[in-house]
Amino acid sequence: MLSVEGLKVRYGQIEAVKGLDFTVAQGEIVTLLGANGAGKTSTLAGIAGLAPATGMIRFENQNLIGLRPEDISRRSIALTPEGRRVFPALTVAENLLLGGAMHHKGGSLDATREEMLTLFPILRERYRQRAGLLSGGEQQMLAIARSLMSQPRLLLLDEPSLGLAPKIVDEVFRLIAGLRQKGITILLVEQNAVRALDIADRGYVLVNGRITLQGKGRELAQSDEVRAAYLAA
Amino acid sequence: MEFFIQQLVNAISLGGIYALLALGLAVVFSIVGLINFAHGELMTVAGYGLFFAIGVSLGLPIAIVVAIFAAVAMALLIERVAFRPMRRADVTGLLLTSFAVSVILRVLFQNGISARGMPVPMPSALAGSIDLGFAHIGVIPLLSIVATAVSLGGLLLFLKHTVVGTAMRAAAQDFAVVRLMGIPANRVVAVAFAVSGVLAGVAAFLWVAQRGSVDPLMGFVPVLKAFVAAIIGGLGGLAGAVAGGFVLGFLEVACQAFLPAAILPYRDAFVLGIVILILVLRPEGLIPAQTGKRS
Amino acid sequence: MLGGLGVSRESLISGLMLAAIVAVAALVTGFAFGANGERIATLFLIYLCAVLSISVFTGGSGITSFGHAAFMGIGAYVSGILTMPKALQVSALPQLPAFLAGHETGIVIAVLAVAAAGLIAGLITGVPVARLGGSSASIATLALLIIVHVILNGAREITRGSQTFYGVPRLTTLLTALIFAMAFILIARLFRDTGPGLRLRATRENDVAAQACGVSLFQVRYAGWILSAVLGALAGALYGHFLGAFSPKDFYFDLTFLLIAMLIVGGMLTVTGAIVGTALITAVIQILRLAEGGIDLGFVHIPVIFGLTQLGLGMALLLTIWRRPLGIVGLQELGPKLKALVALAPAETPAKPASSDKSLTVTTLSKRFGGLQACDDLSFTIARGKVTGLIGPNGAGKTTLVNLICGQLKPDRGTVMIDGENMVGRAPHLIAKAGLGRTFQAIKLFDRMTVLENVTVAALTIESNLSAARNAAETLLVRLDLGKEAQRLAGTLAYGERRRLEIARALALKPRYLLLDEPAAGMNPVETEALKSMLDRIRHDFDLGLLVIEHDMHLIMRLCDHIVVINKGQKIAEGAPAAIRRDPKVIEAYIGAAPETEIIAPTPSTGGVKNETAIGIA
Amino acid sequence: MKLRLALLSLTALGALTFAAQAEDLKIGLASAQTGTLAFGDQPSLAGLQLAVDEINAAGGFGGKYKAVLDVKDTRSDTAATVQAAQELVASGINILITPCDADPSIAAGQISQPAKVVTFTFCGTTPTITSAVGDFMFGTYPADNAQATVLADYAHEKGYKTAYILKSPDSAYTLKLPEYFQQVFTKKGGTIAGEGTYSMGQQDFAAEVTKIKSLSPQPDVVMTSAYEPDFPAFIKQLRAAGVTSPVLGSDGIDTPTVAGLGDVVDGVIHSSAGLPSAGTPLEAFAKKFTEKTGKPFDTVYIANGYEIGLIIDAAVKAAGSLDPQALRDAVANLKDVEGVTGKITYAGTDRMPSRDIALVELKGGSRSLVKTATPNPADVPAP
Repeated sequence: MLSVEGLKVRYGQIEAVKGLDFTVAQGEIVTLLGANGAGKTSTLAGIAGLAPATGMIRFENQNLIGLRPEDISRRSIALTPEGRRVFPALTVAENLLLGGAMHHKGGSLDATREEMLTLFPILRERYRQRAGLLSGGEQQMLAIARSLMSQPRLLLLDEPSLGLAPKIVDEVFRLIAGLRQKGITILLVEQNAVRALDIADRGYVLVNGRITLQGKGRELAQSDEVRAAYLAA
Repeated sequence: MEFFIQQLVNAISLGGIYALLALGLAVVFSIVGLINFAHGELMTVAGYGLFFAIGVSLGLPIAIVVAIFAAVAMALLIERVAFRPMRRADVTGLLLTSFAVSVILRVLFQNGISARGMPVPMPSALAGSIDLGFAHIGVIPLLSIVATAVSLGGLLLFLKHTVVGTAMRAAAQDFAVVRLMGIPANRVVAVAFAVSGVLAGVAAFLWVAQRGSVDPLMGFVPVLKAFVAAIIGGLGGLAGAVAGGFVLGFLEVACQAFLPAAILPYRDAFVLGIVILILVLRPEGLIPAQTGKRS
Repeated sequence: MLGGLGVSRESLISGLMLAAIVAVAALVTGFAFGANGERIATLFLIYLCAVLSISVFTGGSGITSFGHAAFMGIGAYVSGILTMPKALQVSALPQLPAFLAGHETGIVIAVLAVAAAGLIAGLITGVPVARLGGSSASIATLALLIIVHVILNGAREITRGSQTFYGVPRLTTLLTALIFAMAFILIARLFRDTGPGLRLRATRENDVAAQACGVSLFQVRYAGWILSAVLGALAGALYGHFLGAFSPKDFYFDLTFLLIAMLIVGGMLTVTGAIVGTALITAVIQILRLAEGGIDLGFVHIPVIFGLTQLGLGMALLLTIWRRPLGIVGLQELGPKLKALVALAPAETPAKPASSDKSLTVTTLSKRFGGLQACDDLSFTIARGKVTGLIGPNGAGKTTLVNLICGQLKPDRGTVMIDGENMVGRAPHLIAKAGLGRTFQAIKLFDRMTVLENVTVAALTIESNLSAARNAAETLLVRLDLGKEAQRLAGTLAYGERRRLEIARALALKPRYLLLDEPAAGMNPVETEALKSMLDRIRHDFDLGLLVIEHDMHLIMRLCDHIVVINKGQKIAEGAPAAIRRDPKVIEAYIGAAPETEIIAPTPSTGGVKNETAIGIA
Repeated sequence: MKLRLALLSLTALGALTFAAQAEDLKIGLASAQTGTLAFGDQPSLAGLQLAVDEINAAGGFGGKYKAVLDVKDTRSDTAATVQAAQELVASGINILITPCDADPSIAAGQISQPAKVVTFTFCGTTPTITSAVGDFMFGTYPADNAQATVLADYAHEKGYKTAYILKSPDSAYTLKLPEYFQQVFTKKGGTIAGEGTYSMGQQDFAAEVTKIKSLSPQPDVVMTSAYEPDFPAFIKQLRAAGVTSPVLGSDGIDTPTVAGLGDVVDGVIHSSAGLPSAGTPLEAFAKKFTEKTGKPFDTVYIANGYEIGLIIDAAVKAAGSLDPQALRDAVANLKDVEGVTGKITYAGTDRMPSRDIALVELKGGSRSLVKTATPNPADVPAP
């Protein structure tokens, strides 16, 4: 579904991603692991069109390089950015509306919104509240729901567990696992390797902008090399 | 008492016009970081629209539509031609760009239309006053208040209840994420300029109804007022712009009406002095803009 | 020799060259083209003075000033009132307050009074401008322009309000304008390379890094603003005595627009740019003026377009901002090319003082942002001569901690002691001066300054004068293998060199502690290895306590004597590298723990969606 | 390199200066073709241009000198006026023409006076304009104190007892003309019911108008010398507030903009240099102007500009040469020059010409003549 070849992402002088090759097949959860600064977020930003990227990003046989973020979104790819980035002064309802505004015709928007409120009951409770008043976990739910409003075929999730209490983290991961059941392909960037590999089909380990290791989720979880990548152990 | 009520009406109507103007600046600033000094020229264009439409006897309602349309068209044109290529410039670069655009437009008006003022006769119904029993109130100030209220209400509805309006509010907080939602950046920016054009058009109608003529330089004074009002309110915040506009209007009318004659020549200095005082107490303005902007 | 005066030989030569070129150009124009040539040359020199006055501040600080026309207005009116013949004053300004009336001073006294007026105006208006910085400061200068205009208009007894103020003696000749212009060129050119000028330019390039080099943003901006206000008032007096009659409108938007266009088109970062821009725009205006009334070229008739000059100015400004934001000249001053430092200044190894009991100690440091406890009761010690590593996963609070230590943030509670002195509450530049150097996660160099200037800015914080600072900087550069690059712009260095330069700059503060924020980020293994050996070396040579924040665990484990691990704002472990690596809490923080409740992939989510196809499968 | 470019440009500039022959009469105009004074300067220039074309075609000024116009736009800005005057004087003009306002005219005159260049202001009317500059400076339009006297006489005749004065200290014209009116009006027995000030370009007259409205009883007449864009704003807001007192204005509102305001200005009476009513020479001129230029004759400033051409022609004829001193003396001694609005005389004046003043009433978008008057010199206040 998604195949990335020789992806480079550069911010000014720093080349954050130095030539990545990886693929994500239809229906998979694939995770990119690695320590801070390894280039995970930059990779997602490159795919979503937020950062200048070179190389090849093929999505359903179309090259995404050079497209604007809005064009990429309309090709059914959604990114839930790191730090959630909900619109704090807008209500939950308005946040959801914007997520799907460009992707629906007629009444299907309402139907999708209803699905989201069913999937995330907490958002129904908070429906008329400003997003800035939500707790971190609620904001993360909202951010994911907002991405799902566009009915993406590929969801890019950036550090969904960051800054959340362990219990909420469980909930978030359970949810991600559930999304795959609904046919959404997921590329997950996560620092919490154990959790990520627990639900992922496959994983890639990034060190310093390059892939150093790849494998099946559970296998990778057992590998000492993952530990080495994080802790140089 | 009547004197007081009349001055109050004056203050509300003047403040309303300033609020529309400041709002026009704030709508664009909140999204692209541009303080558009060419906003005054949008008013001038709208004024010429009125002049030509009334000149061919189109009737006032249609003339107003023509005026607003002219301002919107000009707003979209300068966005496309001048500001879009500069979008990566910083606030100062954009400000300078808008100065240049404003100067160029003025020269074009002077040579393309006329360097002299043009009369814009209004129906005599507008020249009257209404006896409310306790006070005589001019039709134009009343009209200003109504038009301001309608415009502000309309803008509020637009921002709250349309997708693109919601997207504009979101873009003021985090433009990158708005684009991630598949909403085209260019369209949001263009709509922001169009909205500022509508506001300039309405303000221009009220302004011209008051002054009776249009000339190439007429946009300069209102844009300065708008700038001051926007600063008072907190640059970039829409609620702040409205508040700033009314504060400025009230200050000006109060100073004009109540300052002793000896100090009256310093009225503008007085008003700006109070403005500075407000800013000393609240450096971010009365209602600071909320931005969750990230790079 | 000149260094002792705070002036380098190169900048003096450069200034003299520029002044000479301007003098020749102005004199040739002035004498070759008759009375109009003289008028144009004089006007050019006056505009040049005005543009240079803006350039001193704007070129230095990067804050575009829209307010200098106001200073010019102040200068013109002050000098006009003082020098006006008594008889004329009585008829032109009958209501002039007594203390201002009837002085009819000579021009010298008037010039001194103008400088004093500029000084006072600068002192008052500089406070908000220097405090704000950035675009907000620009907007403040715009407000200043409007306010001064309103006051000049309102002060009818003194300025005749918006009516024309006439009767000012026309004293500005080509020669006087030339003398002023040459002085202005020298002042502006030399100021750039003096201590305050260098520091001001550093704030332009990066204000946070400048603070870390011990620069007080407020002080240098304030000083630059005041100097430029004085120059602006003087330029205004020059202009006033050229015109002989003017009104407040003449010191308002049109003049501002003209001067800013000159500055931007030429390039606001250099004195050369100011000169080129002024010359070019003056020439363009004079040519356009000829065409303004319409020209019949025989084969084609250009119609009358009044305002053609304004049109030309606007287009020139737009084109410059669009195509060449740095202006025609860009970064390079005209002047002698500087040579690289070739093995000068013997790199003496400083005696290594014994300092075992000195330390940087953080005690119970806490900071909360809204609902987030970013730093929670953190305590640890960085010993001199040792390397301490600070690690923790994303979002652990490392950046907040660094900002607390360096003074960018104020803690809610706790202390940061450097060798027994509490740093809490001190401004960042004072903490830098007290002995804490730092580098940044995303390298923050003064990109559009030379390598040598980058280090000199920091050295100025502790050295008594510019030449001592320059010597210290040269010595450091040679020691860190950057001697050959000394005259290159920092922005043109390769990545590894940039990292080294940032460290060299921090070392120029002669710090006792050095904080390195992800020094190996973006480096390849070879570069990382070189970095490690350099850090090992400098910590010994300079007797430094190093605090290294880093994600490259290979580097951290091999470099550090001691590691502090934080997560979610709290210290979760501390100790030697080997112990840290085995600590289960660390492993959990980094790699993650198993879920509290088992997740089996196909389990439905908490929401319990009944309909499997609920989320649209496209 | 850029400096070389600048020098090259200047060389080109030198080469282009100027096509005029030594035998030509060079008339330089430091004139406000854009900005707030364009309302007076643009039509004045159109009139002057017509005169120059006609006189050139008929053999030249004084029968022998072809006139060349060099027009510099001053953007209604003092500094630009000064610079334009310097430029023109340096290029060797014989006659300088300055904008339609006293201030820039005085500023420019201070450049031309020492160079002994005869200088006319297009329609600056402040009577002190000539004494502030010197003996080479000439006015052309009826002076403020003369206009004010005719207006006050008219108010007196109409039986107005109380007047409200609106003035602006921003220019001599808007300040002094109402004050002259006040002097004459009170001398003839009227009283001032109140006075207000405004800033030029202030747009909002609500506070001023409210003050007038609150006067009890309402003043018999409101007098102001506000012009564009202030007068239209003021009159609209005054009428909108329900104030019905008659309004007297001065020559600054003799423009199509004010006439085009519609019924709101009906009944406004103002002073002017003349009105093209049926059968007058001015009507014939108006027709000729429209025929030759294709533009409407919409303001008397056109005629005034044309008359400046006639004055120069007469002076050159009398002087017989372009010698500055001779030319100046010739202008100063002109008597009964036959203009299109009437006879113009400089002899015996302080270089502000003596000529007829028309009082004009606005009605239904057009103007009608109330009367033509010459003020009694004894009534005219000293400048």
